[in-house]
Amino acid sequence: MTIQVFAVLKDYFDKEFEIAGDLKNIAALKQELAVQNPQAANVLDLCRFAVHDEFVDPDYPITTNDTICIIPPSSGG
Amino acid sequence: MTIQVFAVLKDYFDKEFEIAGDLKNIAALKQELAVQNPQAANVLDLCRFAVHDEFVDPDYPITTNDTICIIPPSSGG
Amino acid sequence: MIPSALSRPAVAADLPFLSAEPLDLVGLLAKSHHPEAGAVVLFSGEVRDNDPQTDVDYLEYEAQEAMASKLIRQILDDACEKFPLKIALAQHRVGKVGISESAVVVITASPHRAEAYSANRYIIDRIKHEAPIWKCEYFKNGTKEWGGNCNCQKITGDANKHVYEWTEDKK
Amino acid sequence: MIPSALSRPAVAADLPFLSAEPLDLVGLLAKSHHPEAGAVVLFSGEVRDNDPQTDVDYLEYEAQEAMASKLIRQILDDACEKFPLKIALAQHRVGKVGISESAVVVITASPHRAEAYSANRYIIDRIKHEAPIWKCEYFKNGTKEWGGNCNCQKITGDANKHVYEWTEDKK
Repeated sequence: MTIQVFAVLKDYFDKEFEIAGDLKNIAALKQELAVQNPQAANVLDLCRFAVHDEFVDPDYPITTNDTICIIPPSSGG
Repeated sequence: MTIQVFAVLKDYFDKEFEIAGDLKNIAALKQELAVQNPQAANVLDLCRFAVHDEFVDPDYPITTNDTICIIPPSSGG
Repeated sequence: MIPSALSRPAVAADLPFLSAEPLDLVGLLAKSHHPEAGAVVLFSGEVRDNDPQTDVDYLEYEAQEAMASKLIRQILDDACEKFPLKIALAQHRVGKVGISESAVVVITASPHRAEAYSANRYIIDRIKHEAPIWKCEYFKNGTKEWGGNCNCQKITGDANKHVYEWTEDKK
Repeated sequence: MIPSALSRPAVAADLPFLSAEPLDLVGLLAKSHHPEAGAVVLFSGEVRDNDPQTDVDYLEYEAQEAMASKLIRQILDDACEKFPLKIALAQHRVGKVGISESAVVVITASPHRAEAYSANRYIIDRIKHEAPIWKCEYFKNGTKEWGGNCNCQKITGDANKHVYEWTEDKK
């Protein structure tokens, strides 16, 4: 699946990258990313996840064809 | 003394006029105007009076050389 | 014309507080930026045409000009005392004003947005209640009516005591 | 471009909600008059240079553009449900933004001024808290820092629960 990250997450991950493996839902993806990059774990805890430009819950099932956006807390304006 | 009136008061008085007589203070002036034009009495009750562009109290003494402005409630904006 | 290095913010000393010409909203807004102000709020009070009874043709504003100008300056000074403003300006129209034209403009700029909004309402509420400026509505049927925006003394019993909306913000 | 004869007010359907170009405040304001709106309020969020620690050189805004645009449209729709607005528009800058430039503009117009102010704060507060838009401050000393305006979940414990200033107006 394709992961897109934004803002401060780009200090920890490439802006867009592929991730393989048997990740059944958003919670599993988040755990995998925190294992790959432990320094990002605190930031990931504050983020929300979106699939097809809609926010999804941790138990949302994901497939290898999905593009998943990781959305930090807003700081616009 | 010279009297200047504004806004709705112009429906009852000339915009600027002279008034003669022994009027010792603002309260006396107001009473005299209400006698001259009884229909204006209610409106005059809502107004404030100013001399030299400063609001003054009913007991403020006035002289024949003064110019007195009669100021209805604001309705700007 | 960005005001800089002033201990007190610019109260637009070179801007007349009353204007017989159309208010230059965009010109005033274009000048109302300040490097220390993160928030700019502009209010424009405009002439509506939907009076419930009869259609308004145009409005005419009359002022006791010397007193109105002095009071608007005082209100801006007071606003600068109460709120951390970098810019505070206000201008009220006098004379004939058409539908959708601006009758009064207030611009405030401050580091954060809460104060810019609160100060803006503080200024416009006081101008509308206190400034010796009067509105006369001229209707399409030929009649006219002097406005009575400020009826506060009916509530407070005192021509000097006004009921302000902006106080709601201050809790 | 005065919106007329619409049952719902114009939410500036032809205005992109995000812009990589400088925001045209004066152009937007010039169009934001409506014969039934007696009050127009414009808010501009601008880049300050007085960070307490180090001087800001410029800012850069990044957005998840599809989601941010959709959310801003939703916020404007919600504002039109809650408040009797004749005009509601908002536009947020993306990319590099210099000192005193506008990063976000919100314009509201309504029959009376209380709603124009309240709706304006409602819209900007929700945009700042909810829109997937991020600010990065670039300082003159070469460092950078991603902004953290919305820390509401530290207070509410829920990324979907925000603490809004505009609710203060609603008592």
